[in-house]
Amino acid sequence: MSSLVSAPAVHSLWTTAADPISKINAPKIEYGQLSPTLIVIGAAVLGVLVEAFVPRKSRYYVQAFLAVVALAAAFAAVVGLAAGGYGTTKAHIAAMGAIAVDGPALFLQGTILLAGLVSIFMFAERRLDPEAHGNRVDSFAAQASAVPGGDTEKAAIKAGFTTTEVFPLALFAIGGMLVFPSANDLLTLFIALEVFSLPLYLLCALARRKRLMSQEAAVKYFLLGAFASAFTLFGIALLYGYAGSVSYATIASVVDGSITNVDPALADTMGNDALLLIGMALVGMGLLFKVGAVPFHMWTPDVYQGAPTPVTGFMAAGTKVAAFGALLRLLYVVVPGMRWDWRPVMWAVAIVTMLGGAVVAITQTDIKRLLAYSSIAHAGFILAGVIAMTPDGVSSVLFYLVAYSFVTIGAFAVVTLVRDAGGEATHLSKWAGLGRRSPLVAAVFAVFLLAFAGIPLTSGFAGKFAVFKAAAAGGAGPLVVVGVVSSAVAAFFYIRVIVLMFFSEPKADGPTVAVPSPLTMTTIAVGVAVTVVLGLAPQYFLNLASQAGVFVR
Amino acid sequence: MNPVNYLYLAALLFTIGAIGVLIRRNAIIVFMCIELMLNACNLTFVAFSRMHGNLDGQIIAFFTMVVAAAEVVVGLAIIVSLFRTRHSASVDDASLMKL
Amino acid sequence: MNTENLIALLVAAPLLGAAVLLCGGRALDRVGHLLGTLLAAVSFVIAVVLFSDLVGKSPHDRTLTQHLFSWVPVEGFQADVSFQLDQLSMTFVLLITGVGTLIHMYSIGYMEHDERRRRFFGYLNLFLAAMLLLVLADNYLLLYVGWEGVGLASYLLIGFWQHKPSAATAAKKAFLVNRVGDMGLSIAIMIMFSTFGTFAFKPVFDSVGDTSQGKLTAIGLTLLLAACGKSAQVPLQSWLGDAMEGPTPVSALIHAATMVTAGVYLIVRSGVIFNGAPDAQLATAVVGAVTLMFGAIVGCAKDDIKKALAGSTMSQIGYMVLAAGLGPVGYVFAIMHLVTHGFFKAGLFLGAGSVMHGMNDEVDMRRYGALRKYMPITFATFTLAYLAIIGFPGLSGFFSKDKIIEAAFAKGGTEGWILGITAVVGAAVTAFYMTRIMLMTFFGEKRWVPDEQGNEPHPHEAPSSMTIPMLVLAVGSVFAGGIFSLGDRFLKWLEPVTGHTEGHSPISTGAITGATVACMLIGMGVAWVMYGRRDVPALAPRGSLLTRAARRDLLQDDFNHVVLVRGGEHLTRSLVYVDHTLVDGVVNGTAASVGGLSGRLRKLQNGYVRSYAVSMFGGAAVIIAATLLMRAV
Amino acid sequence: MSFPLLTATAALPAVGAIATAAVPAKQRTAAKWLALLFSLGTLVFAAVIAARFDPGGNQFQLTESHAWITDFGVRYELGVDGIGVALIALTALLMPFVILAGWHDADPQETGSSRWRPTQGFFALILAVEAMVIVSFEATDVFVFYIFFEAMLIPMYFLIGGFGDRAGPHGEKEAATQRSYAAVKFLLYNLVGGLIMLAAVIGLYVVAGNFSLQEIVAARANGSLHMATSTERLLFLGFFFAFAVKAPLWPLHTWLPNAMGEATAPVAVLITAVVDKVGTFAMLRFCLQLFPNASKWATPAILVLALISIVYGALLAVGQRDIKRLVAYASISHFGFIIMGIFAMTSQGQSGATLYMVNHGISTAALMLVAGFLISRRGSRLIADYGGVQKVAPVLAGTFLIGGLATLSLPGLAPFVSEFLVLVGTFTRYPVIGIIATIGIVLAALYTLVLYQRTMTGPVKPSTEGIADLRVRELAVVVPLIGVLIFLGVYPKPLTDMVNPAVQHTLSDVHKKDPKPEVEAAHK
Repeated sequence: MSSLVSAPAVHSLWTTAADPISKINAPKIEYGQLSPTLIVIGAAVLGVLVEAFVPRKSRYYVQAFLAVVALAAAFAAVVGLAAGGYGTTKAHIAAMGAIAVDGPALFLQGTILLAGLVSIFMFAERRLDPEAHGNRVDSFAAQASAVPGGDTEKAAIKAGFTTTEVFPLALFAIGGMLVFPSANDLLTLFIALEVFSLPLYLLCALARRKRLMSQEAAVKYFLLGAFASAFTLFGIALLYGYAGSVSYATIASVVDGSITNVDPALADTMGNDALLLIGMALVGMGLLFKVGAVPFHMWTPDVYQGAPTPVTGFMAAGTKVAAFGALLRLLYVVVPGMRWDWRPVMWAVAIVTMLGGAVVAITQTDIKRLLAYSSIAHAGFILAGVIAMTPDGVSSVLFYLVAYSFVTIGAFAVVTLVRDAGGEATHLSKWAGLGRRSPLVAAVFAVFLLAFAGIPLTSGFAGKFAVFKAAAAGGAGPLVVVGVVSSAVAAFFYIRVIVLMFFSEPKADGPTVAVPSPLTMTTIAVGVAVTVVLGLAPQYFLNLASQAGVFVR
Repeated sequence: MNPVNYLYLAALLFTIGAIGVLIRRNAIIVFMCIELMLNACNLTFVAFSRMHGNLDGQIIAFFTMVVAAAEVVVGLAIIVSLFRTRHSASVDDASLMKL
Repeated sequence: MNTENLIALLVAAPLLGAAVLLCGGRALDRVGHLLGTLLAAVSFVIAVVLFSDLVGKSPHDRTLTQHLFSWVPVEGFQADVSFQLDQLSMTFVLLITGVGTLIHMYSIGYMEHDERRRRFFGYLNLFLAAMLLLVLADNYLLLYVGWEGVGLASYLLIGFWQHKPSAATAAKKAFLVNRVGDMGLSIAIMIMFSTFGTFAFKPVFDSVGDTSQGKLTAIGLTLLLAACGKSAQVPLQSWLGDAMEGPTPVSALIHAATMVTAGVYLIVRSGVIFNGAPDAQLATAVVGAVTLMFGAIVGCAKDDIKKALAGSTMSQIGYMVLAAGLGPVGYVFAIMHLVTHGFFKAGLFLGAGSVMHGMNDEVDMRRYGALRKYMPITFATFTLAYLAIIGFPGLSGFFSKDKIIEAAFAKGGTEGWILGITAVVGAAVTAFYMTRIMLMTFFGEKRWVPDEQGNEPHPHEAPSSMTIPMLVLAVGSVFAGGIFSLGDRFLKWLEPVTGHTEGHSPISTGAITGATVACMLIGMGVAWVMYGRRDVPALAPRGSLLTRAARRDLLQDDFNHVVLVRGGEHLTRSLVYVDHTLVDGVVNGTAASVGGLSGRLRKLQNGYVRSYAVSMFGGAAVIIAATLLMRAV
Repeated sequence: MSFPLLTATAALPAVGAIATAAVPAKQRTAAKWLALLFSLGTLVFAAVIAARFDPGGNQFQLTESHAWITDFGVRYELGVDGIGVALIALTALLMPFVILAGWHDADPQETGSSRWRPTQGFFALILAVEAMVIVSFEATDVFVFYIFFEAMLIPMYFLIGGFGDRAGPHGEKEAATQRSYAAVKFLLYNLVGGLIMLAAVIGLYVVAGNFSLQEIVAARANGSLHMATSTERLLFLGFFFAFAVKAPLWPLHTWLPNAMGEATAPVAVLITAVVDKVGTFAMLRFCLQLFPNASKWATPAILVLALISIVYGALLAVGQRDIKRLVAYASISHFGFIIMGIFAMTSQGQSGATLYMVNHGISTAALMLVAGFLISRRGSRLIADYGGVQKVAPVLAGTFLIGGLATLSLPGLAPFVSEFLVLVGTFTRYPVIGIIATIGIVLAALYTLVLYQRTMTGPVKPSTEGIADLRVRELAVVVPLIGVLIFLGVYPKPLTDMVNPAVQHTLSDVHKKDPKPEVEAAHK
């Protein structure tokens, strides 16, 4: 019976509904501070229009140009905001409490935009595949809808079709990623999650070669992603039930008990810790899925392997940055009050992630899967920094994300270069003796591998040192030891690849190294540059990160 | 009647959906199970919204529907293209990549 | 100019020679040997100059010192390169340079046909330098340098004919056995440093009084070990016999006259320490006694003339060590016997060398015989040296050995009797095996046969460059003893350094001398009966058990081989195995197991979406449960 | 601010490495000469350092200090004490000879694609290693040291795995697998050591808040920085483990024989004579000074391990069939001596250990390089394949013998001084250990002389008949080394005078005094 529901509450429903329209006051949106996101999304929409109206011949150029300009502009906007002090002093919550504009948000947005930019270069690369019927082709299917090997596809290829939709899709994804770490209420969080996930599902399915694997990757990613987001949503629902609101601030204040005037009628839901705990666990799980932490990691290897390599690189970098950003905000803003509940769990997750990723990677035979597992291991290392629960921890994670994302994109960019008749030669055995055949490429890849392994003088070491330092200072000493051990294990398989490239005799039918256009070259060059600079002189970026280390409440 | 019961129902639906995802082979059905889970979430939102006496929950439910719709678009596109190439929508057939 | 500064030159001259000859290259092949001999002679002349200078001084400040430079200064540890020339060193210096020069001369002829003669002389000079360093050092560490230096030289010279595996092995063996001795010396130095904070002779000897007898005994015993190594005393004697692989001049100089006596020098030099450690002294005496019998017995059984002489060297040094072990009573006589022995043993070896020279390097005495007709000078000198060594009254050996035997009895008590009687019996055996050598080599009728190449040896007298040294040494072996004991000259000369106390033997010296001479005559007689009257079989008879044991150095080598060599081989082999399987295996094992784990975990990634979903679902469940539990507990 | 001499000394070879790597594929000889030139230049700089260094002055001199990574509390701090100078000198001295000895080691026998430039790579890597080693000898900031201590592994790894004696016992293919096994083993051992050290380094930061050796030592001295006993011990172990792997100390030694066996002789020299010294050096500089109490706590165990290394290494050397592996095990034995000397905590022991590092470097270089020349002639590492070499190549045999005699530390040659100092230094505090260690002397003689006898003496084997004697280039490598050995054996005073003050500093940091002799000798 409805008697259980208090009368005023019921009445309130009526009143709210019954209020006259005149009383609605227009929401106040700080467009300037949201400009990065708006620019990217806007460009994406434009891109869709371009697909509709621009002739097929020139679409590629228009789209690529549009995307690059949009990302560059957005990045400029981020820099402008940061320079305007929105990262530090003027940090506040915009868009009616939906989106936070603060240090971490801007820092991560900047990172995502740069990573996106260099990835877009890979998307636009058209020199690697041999020309089909006299027109250059990129790494995406001529016509995604066509059956692989079918006549329609042949026709499409003959006609020189290309899936230029990838650019707007990428832009949408980036748009979502930009919102994700700056979302300041759970609804925005969820929307952003979907906005950057859905395009990625599609992008995964668009490989030109090995389309079966590509589609399989897409299906797996999609189903598991949807599954995960369902959990997330349920978690959000429970948190809403717990706090009566989805805004971070409110939930936080309920968590640390600063809101006490609870309607007695709602006593059984409002402030019910069971709801809080379960809700947090579910939301957290959704984010851990995105960062690829054990045991929610199993999509990673398959998707990384099946997706078109440029997409893999983009996704590996972008998703991790965005997801860790969101995770940080959630843990530092919403539930710092209950760290004693989630910290042990996160410890466990971090440990199994580090060890699991490193150990399983040892026996991998496909370079893309290898990198996938290494990304899992790295997720573990970053988690160690997240757990620190200190400003130092935040900044170390931010720094690590920058270092990691550029190394990853660079590594995958190199993977796109090593090709044989069947497209990219991703099987490790094919990489034997690469160092003999083309020392430069092998050397560059070796640099990336060493960075992954965290050898000093590379960005990888600086990052690893930063997070471990933060973890140790935050009282997670044992975690550091585990991290060190798993780094040792991880080192083994990075070294294995180097051995393969340099010390084993080249195979007769080995792959050739394609000479890329300046686009991919730029991507790789940026990767190397960031790796070396962050390795030799990380101070400037550490400063940046530590200035950006404070979340706005 | 006590809105808490709606929560129990929602939880039940959610679990059914999840179980369905785990046991069903056909990609479409798996996908439908996921939709079921989303709807369970909606129900939860609405129930809580009712209990808290504010509208956030109901509005969120609308958002969820939109997202679900978008998901359907993307999902079906992918599943269909997979079906076209394999002539089967069984998620177990799609296991080229493993180990 | 003051003569101290000459001391360094003593060492420098031969060292320069060594450097020039070894680095000089083929250019010097023609003059090398002359240069080497010249430099040896130079340092002899310097020695004489210094000697005359010392004699000029009053007995108690006959000590010259020369400080060259600070060698290894580390806080308390101050090792200097500085020399000290006192009567004891002087005696040695004269012996070394004198005999050394003679043997250089001898080698000119002996090594004439060896294309590597230059290098040979280089090594000889190196040896002289090291040996002089040994006796001139004013601290134990520098002495150690000379000590190992002579070891190196002896290694190089024993293995001079490296193409002969036997030679190479012998050289290695000599070095290794000596290294065991060196362990003793270095430990002794360590104890000294930790006890006295120094290891220079004077301060150590001055502060001996303030330390415990235990420490002194320890030092004494370790020094004894060192001496055993260098001087081929039981149990480290095994290398000397094999060392005869080296060219004969080497055997004469290094393994008879000088290097092998370094042990005696060490003991006498450290007399002060030994005086404070009666147990160490007794040990020394016992070692000496045992060795003198051991060597003598071995000497009786060998048919190889050089090995027989090597055995005799061992036993003679046994006498010296015995004497040194008797303390102040014996030090002087130890040195005196050392010097006389230097003369006659060198003479004997050079004689042997000259014989081999004439006999196509045949060493088996059973292939000799009747050589007195063919090489008269050698015969003459050899005979004189022979008489000297067996202690024929009036010749060098008689005086020195007799004194030692008296001193042995003088030790008193049972020990005195045992040692004394051993010494006397030793004299008899000495007489026996030396006579044996004489008879087998120079008497009877000729037994030599063509060698493998079928060329008949034509025994002939050696060239004058070889005979002259032999003559000189012969003179020495005849008169040295007499001159030394005339008015106890030698005693008075050394006493300030070594100190001396007159021994009082339970029986009259006359009786002892009589007994000794009698034993000697018996020994000669027996030898005459066995080898003089009957003719010697060209092939060695099987012989008694003792004989056969003695031929094999009383099974000492067999013992070494079985226990040390075989045992060592097994040890190393098993260790190599352990290193590979255990130490390495652990690591590789861990790596392998991680790999295996990886392989198994990998299977979880089975490619089925639904199982991935299960892991997510399970994960979520676990996490929720965990979180709730966290709150519960 | 004066001329940054230390940085320059380290930078020169680094620049050289880049320059050498940049030389076009065809100009091999140019690359070689360039590398040689740069190494000689570095030698000059090192000489200047030695000249400018004043033994009487403060502990660290020629210091440089610049902010680097303030967030990590890291300053780019360089400075040398006597020990550092000695080791820098050693490194700079050996490099030209290493390069000269490796002159033809990296000539590609297959003229592959024009982009594959092994020769340039080889010499560039050697110079890179030199640069990093020098920095780690100069660093007074733990983090800076750690970075180069680790980074050093990479070029070393390529040197070991990428270049080797072409003809292994079972042909090129087998040799290649052996090589990469050795390289990986080397890298993993040292990487694991390094990572464990990383944990300790982070721990140190958490405890101390910065990485400056001097500041931490000072802070500990004036009590402003307190370390819990357990913490200090853990950190000490973390550091020591890495150094013990590098040194290497039993039972962490098994990578060394593989590495030295498979690498070319010059690279083997690089490993044992230079790179491994960083380990022992770091024990002396960091373990002892940062964690004095823990060092004292661990001393007994470490001494026992060192003792085992000494005897064990020597025995295994005796058992080897492969010349290079033999030298490797000999080195293990010698590292045992060094570590023993360091932890004996006496001036003799530690000065001896430092001298030992230098002397062992030179003597091993001499022995190993000659061995390398021999191997390059016959193409086999097996002792059994040789015999009677001294007959056909007397000079080679002679130099080999001298190298061997140095290895068994014959008085008059440099190693004797250091070995004896270590023994005495150990004996004065731990008599029993000192005495047992002397067994090492005998065993050293055993393996050296057995090696010499089997390879050089005896009748000439048919397989060795063709062997030519040393060429001019090879003489130019060996003769100077032997000269240094003899000089330092006769007159080590300059070296000891430089090292002693540094050792005194270390000892005072550890609060240890030499045990007094029980009898004050008369002359004092």
